Amino acid sequence: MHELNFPILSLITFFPLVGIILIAFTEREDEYLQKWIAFWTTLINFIISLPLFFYFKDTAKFQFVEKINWIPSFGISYHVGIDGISLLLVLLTTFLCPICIAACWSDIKDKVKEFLICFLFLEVSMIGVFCALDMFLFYIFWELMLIPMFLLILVWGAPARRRYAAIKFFLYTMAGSMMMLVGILVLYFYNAKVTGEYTFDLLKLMKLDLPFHLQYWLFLAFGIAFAIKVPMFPFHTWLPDAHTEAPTVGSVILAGVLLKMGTYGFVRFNLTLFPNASVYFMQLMAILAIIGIIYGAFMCLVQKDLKRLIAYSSVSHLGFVMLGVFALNMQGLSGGLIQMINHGLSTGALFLLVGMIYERRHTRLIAEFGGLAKPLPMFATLFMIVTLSSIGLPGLNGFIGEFLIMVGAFRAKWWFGVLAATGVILAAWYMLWMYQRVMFGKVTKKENLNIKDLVPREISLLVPLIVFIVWIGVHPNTFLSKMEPSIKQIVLKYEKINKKQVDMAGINILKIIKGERS
Amino acid sequence: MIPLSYLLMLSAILFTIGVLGVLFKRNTIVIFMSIELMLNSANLSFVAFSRYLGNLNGQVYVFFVMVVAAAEVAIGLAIIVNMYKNFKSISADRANLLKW
Amino acid sequence: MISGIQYLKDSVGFLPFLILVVSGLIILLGSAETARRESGRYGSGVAIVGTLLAMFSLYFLYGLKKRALFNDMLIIDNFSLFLTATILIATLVVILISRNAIAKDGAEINEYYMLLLFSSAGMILMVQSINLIMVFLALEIFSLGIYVLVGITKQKKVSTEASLKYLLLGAFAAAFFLYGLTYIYGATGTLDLIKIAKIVSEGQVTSNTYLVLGASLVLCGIAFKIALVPFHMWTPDVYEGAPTPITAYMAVGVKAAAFAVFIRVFGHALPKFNIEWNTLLWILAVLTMTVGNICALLQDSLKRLLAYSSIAHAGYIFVAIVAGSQYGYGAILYYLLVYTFMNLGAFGVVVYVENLLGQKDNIDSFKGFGFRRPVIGLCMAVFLCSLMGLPPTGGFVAKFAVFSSAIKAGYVWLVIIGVLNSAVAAYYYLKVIVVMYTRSETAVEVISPKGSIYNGIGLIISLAGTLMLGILPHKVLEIAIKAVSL
Amino acid sequence: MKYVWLIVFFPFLGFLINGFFGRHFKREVVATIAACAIGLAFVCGIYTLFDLLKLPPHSRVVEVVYFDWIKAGKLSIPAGFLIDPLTMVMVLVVSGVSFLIHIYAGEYMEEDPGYVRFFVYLNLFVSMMLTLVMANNFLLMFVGWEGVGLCSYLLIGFWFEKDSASNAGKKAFIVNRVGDFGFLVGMFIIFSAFHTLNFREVFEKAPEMFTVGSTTITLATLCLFLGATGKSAQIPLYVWLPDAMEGPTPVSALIHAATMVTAGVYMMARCSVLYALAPFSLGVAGTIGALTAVFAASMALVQVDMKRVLAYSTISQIGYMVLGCGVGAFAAGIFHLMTHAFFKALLFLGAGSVSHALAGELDIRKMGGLYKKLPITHITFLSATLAISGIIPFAGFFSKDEILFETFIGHHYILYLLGIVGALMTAFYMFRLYFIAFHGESRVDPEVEKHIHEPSWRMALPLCVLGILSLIGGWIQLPFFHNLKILGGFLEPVFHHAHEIGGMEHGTEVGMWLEGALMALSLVVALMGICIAYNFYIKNPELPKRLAEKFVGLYTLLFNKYYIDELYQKIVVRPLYNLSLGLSYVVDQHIIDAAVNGTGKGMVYGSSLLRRVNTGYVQFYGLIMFIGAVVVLLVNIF
Repeated sequence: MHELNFPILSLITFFPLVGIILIAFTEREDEYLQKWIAFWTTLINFIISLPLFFYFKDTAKFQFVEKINWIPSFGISYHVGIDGISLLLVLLTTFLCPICIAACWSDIKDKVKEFLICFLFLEVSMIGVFCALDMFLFYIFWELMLIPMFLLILVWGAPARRRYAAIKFFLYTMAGSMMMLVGILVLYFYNAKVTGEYTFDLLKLMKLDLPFHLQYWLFLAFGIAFAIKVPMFPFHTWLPDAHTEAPTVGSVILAGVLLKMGTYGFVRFNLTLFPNASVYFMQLMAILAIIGIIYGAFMCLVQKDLKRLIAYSSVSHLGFVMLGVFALNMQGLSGGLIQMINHGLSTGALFLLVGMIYERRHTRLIAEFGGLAKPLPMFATLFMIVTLSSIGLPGLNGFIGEFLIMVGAFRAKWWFGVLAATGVILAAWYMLWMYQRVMFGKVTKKENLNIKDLVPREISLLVPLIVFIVWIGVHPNTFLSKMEPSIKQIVLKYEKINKKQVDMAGINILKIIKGERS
Repeated sequence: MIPLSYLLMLSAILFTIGVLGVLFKRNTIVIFMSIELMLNSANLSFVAFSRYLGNLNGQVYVFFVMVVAAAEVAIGLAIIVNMYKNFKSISADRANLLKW
Repeated sequence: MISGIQYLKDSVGFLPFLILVVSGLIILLGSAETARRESGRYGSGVAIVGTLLAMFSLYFLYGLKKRALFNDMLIIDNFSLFLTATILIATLVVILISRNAIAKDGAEINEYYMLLLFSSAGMILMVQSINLIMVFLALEIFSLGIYVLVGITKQKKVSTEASLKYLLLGAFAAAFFLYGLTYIYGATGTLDLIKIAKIVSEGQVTSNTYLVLGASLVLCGIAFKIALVPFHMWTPDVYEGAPTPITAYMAVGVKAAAFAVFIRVFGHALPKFNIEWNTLLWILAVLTMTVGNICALLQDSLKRLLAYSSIAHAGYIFVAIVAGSQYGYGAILYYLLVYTFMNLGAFGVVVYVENLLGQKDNIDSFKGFGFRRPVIGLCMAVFLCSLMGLPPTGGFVAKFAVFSSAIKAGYVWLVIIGVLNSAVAAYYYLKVIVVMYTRSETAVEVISPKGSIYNGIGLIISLAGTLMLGILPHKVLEIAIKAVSL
Repeated sequence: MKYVWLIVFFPFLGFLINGFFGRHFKREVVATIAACAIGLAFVCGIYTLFDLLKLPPHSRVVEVVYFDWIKAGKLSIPAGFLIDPLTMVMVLVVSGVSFLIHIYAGEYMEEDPGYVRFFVYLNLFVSMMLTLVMANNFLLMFVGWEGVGLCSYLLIGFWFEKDSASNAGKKAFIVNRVGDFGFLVGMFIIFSAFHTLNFREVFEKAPEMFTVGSTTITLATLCLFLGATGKSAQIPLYVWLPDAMEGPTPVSALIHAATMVTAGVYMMARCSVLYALAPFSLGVAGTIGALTAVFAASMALVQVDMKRVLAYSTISQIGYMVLGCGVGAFAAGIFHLMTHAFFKALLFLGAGSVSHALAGELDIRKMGGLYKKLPITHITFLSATLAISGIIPFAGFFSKDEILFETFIGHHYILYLLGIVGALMTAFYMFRLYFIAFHGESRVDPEVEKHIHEPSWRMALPLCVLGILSLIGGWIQLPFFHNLKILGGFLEPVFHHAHEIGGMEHGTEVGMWLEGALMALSLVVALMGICIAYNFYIKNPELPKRLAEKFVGLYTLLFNKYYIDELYQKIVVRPLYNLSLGLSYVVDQHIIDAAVNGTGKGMVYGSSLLRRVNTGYVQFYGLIMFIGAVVVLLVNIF
């Protein structure tokens, strides 16, 4: 299979801009035209991105690479490329976007134009984040994503607390990423000091091996940004608010893609740049992840608001992802990566479904529903499938991810695996209970009696998701095989590292922090 | 001849008086005069230094400063008059609309 | 002793200054004719032409090898040219956004532009001068102009009050500055920065105490102009009271000029202090950032908010001063340029809104603005993002450059405080965006529905600048860094 | 044998067809499609069996691998099927019984609005069950394992408008999940020990890598056993099964009697090698099994709901199977599994046809004297009852007796005793049920009484077939004559590893007389039970009441099933829920989020203080500046 010899990644990244321009020139009134434009833009973008998958060679090195000098005086270049880790995430993004547009068809009523522009802009930044191989570029896309998402929540969110949610989301993320900026700069100048070359190029920075104390701090600096984004346990409170207030599409894209930026960041930067620190922090991160899994599940049990519940379930699921990533072995990492995709699909679908009943009933309170399975058989079926996928039923995608993660975790430390497995029980509990309260029993509220079942549009935008949910469940190798080489490369790094020494170094650092300078 | 330090001391004292005037007098005119005082104390030390160092630059600078001072007074008085028009008073602490 | 020919030669380098002054005088003389007095069309017209000419004249000076003028009073080098350009851009935009903003306040409209030109001339003089007494003179020239400009709306109490405060404190600070000069003179026997640098480096100072004394007082004097905490107290009041375009002008121009002097004095003439006083400067920077941001959080008046934000920005810039190094100073120049664009842009929108709703700079008057005027709302959003330091705007690159210079010099903690500050700052900028994009239930009464074309042009210029410097910063950045090598 | 995938595929096909297009078909068509799907599976099963029999006994293990399912580093899981005698037995039992039940359900569910849905689920269930028994590795087995769990969840909650039903469904799934947790952990242990999950590889490596009683294997097997207790409703996880009776009766017959609930036993048999390596686990299994047998039986004594009685009896019967595996008599366990599938399915179907006749009535106190009105049902029910009570020559007798026999000669005398007691109780409560329902004077309310009717052939046929099976089903494994132990001989190759390791060569060293004596004993016990029942419910029906009043405490205790459900509610469910309430209120809202918002609030407060410094008095500003200047001076000079 020959290399594609045109800048496909840039094309994918910036293609939505075309849509933005077209939409900008349309009359404010004809919203359908705008929606169609947006839809086709995103769909075509997805189609364009498919070759990535087929031309992707199963090797560890970056592919479809483009490199153009941008700010040479700082050694900043426009450098993009993907490997097994980012490939699927890029595809996931391009795949979810048309679905989101289709979903907002009846959801977004006012200011459609601005909405679509915001959204397409968001897509640009998201794809950019996954493609960027230059730290500066990465950071730019990373921050770029803030404003449109902020506006999505602020302008089209649920009136109640959207200001609070939007600002919380923005400031929280920004505070984190600022730390990352510092980290990037330190790394940059350290590299300059050692190699004498001023560059933000990730591939070059990967080559240098940092002294442990530097790794230690940089890990924290990057880690805080990503941990907030994921979100890991203590930093998760922005998520429920953001999810609850955001419009359906916002939630979908937030859960589907934005959260993955955090986990992706961990894999791409922390793991590859600071291996010793990663080993040193492995335990801490894993424990936080496990707390996230169980804690998130507990939170789900007591939520009254569907979206909030799903939001907390994301906390739990991403706990799994983080656990897998920091198992630092083949199974864990592949599980983590595949689970990112799974979570994107299933939670995305869940938010879509919730959005659909929200459109019909204008409430998300579980208490308001009950017995919906009778008036909405189709909805019930799809909802059930997605629910099952998110509680990790074998044969559906969720299971593959969770199983691999737990195996990996178990091999890293047996009790990681065992504790994580309890999450599986809890997941069944809260999800099925939620499903029961919404779907089963007699129809109590009369508003629920005469609500319409899904229309073809809604079904047709859920079906693709479900297709992939099943596909990954039945034949995950299609995707695992793509990411395997890249993961292997990372894992090899870790087989060399001597845990003992790392711990010793860590202890010294702690001494230094305590002020016992030697 | 008088040692430099005396002159500097004198100018310092003048400067301080000026500062105190600025800080504690209420009448803007007086405040303004105190500022002039500060400028003149600077002039004094210029002259003193130029005498001491034996180059004339210092003395030349003094002329610059005088001109500036004059210009400042011109503007200053204009503004003070305008203040009087608006506030019916030239007491510095009457101008207290803008705060926090 | 040099010949008249020499003077003529020199005055080529002096061209921008001369052009501004001359056009100022033209306005003055021309506006004697009463027919021209009412609408500012005449004054602004001349002013715009003058500024453009001045810019054009830079084209000749650029690439001219650097040389001192008027026996070492002034200097033509890339540094001064860069800042001159910055100041001229500022002037131009200010003039543009002043159209029909000032006229309503019954100001002496032509004199307004004249003074504006004179002040700009003063600033240019300041960035060009390499002799401290010239610095003092330039300082006074533009200060005097601005004292009047601040109070130019005579009938308005606030404006008068603002000008009074600025006058008193400004003169006060100037006195400190001058007094400082005397001691530097006493220590070195000259006020020529190049000579001073030489003398100090060779250690031929008569008394180091004098030098320290002088330098400290000079520091205070300049600190006042760039509004470092605790010399910032005047800023919010004056900014709030002054006519909005002038606020913008002060925030941008004065800062540029003052930082130029700071770099010339402490960067090149007396670099040793930059090292000896490191801790002090460090503290000043932190104080300035933090106080500025914290105070801004609760402001309802947008002008006052931007005033505090400008203090905070001074703090960010000062981080680079702490870092020292050519790279840092280059970053400062770049920052100043970007700041000019984004800040003027923001103020331009404020002016626009004021024209729209009468003199209201309260944040609430922005309610739903983003929906009523989508395009200008978007501009505002961009400017605010830039002030926040978000990519892909100039603000980000500038902040990036400044902080990176500090990290390069090893001030990691300073930078961490800086970035945390900018996270805090994000809150109040966001507040504005939030207000802009929340629907207003009550329909706001609009005084003049159409904004002026000039205002529009002003906004376009600043928008273009902000984005251009954010997306393709490369060339300008290099120029800035090169410019610093005096 | 590449074609074996068809066995799983046909039911799945049925699932797909009905699932997608069922809505548009007539009911008969749906039922036919569903039944045919299973039928075809059964036929394929038979065909496979003959293929298998062609091979010499000890090479009757065929593994068919289709594709690489999951691959990540060392973990590589090819999806495929493992065909050996054990599998075949299960396949035939499952497909056979479910075929009959499909026919039965075709009529039974006639009036139900969710007709299509029912058959969709049922087909899915069968395909999943077949996956479970044919899987060639733990993970694929787990797929089936959870798959059947899902179907049972869906079918228990089939009448989802009844809260009790949907609750029961949820309960079943979650309790099973607890078991699956064990299964998962077991798999992790096995994987990290063997770096594979493939049955054959694991079972081949195990004896070489580990000695008998090694910790790893013990732990692994215990975890797996936890899974088994979940699926097969053993102590402590049996609680879901009685509630599962909320589902339609055919479901109870198929899933909660014949097939799914025995999955745990199958799994243990499948892992016989591992269990043989872990005597401790075997001990645990045996004990649990015996205890469950008695415990559940005791609860069955006083239940009045027909299906609930059967449910408890199921639990107790599975207890016997587990006991069988526990004492290392895996073949016996499987044997009982098979016979139990026949007669228990039959019992449920009988109960079904009774309730069908009585317009859904299942409370035995409202029955009586049905034997005249429902002859077929009565006869078949009787044969099943005899079978389960262990009356020679009915199927149940041979299988149960073999288990007890093995238990005895394995020197587990206490367990044996428990088994005997269980047998006694079983005979008693089954005949209690039988007598009350079919004899004595009718207590059916006349309204219903009018149109009691025998069901049509579609329901009758399965009854008869199963009736016959529960008579003759046991004859393929006769005592005494070792050459007539057909089933045992057939299964031997599967278990001989286990036997070698366990060092148990059964039935040889003990004399005929012992075997005979034990048989006699259990027979006597069974008869005794029947007599008591007869005495209580036919001769003098007041006796039970008086006894109940006499031992009122015991009675209520039994009647309320030892309050186990309430206990679980109190010590597990409630606390966890309250814990999460507490967490969300205290930790989430008032610690973490409060910290986040607090930072913001702090800033704002600071600002409200700091801005006050700008008093607006110009001279104050001057003062601040001056002080600043002085400070700068002092700092710099000194």
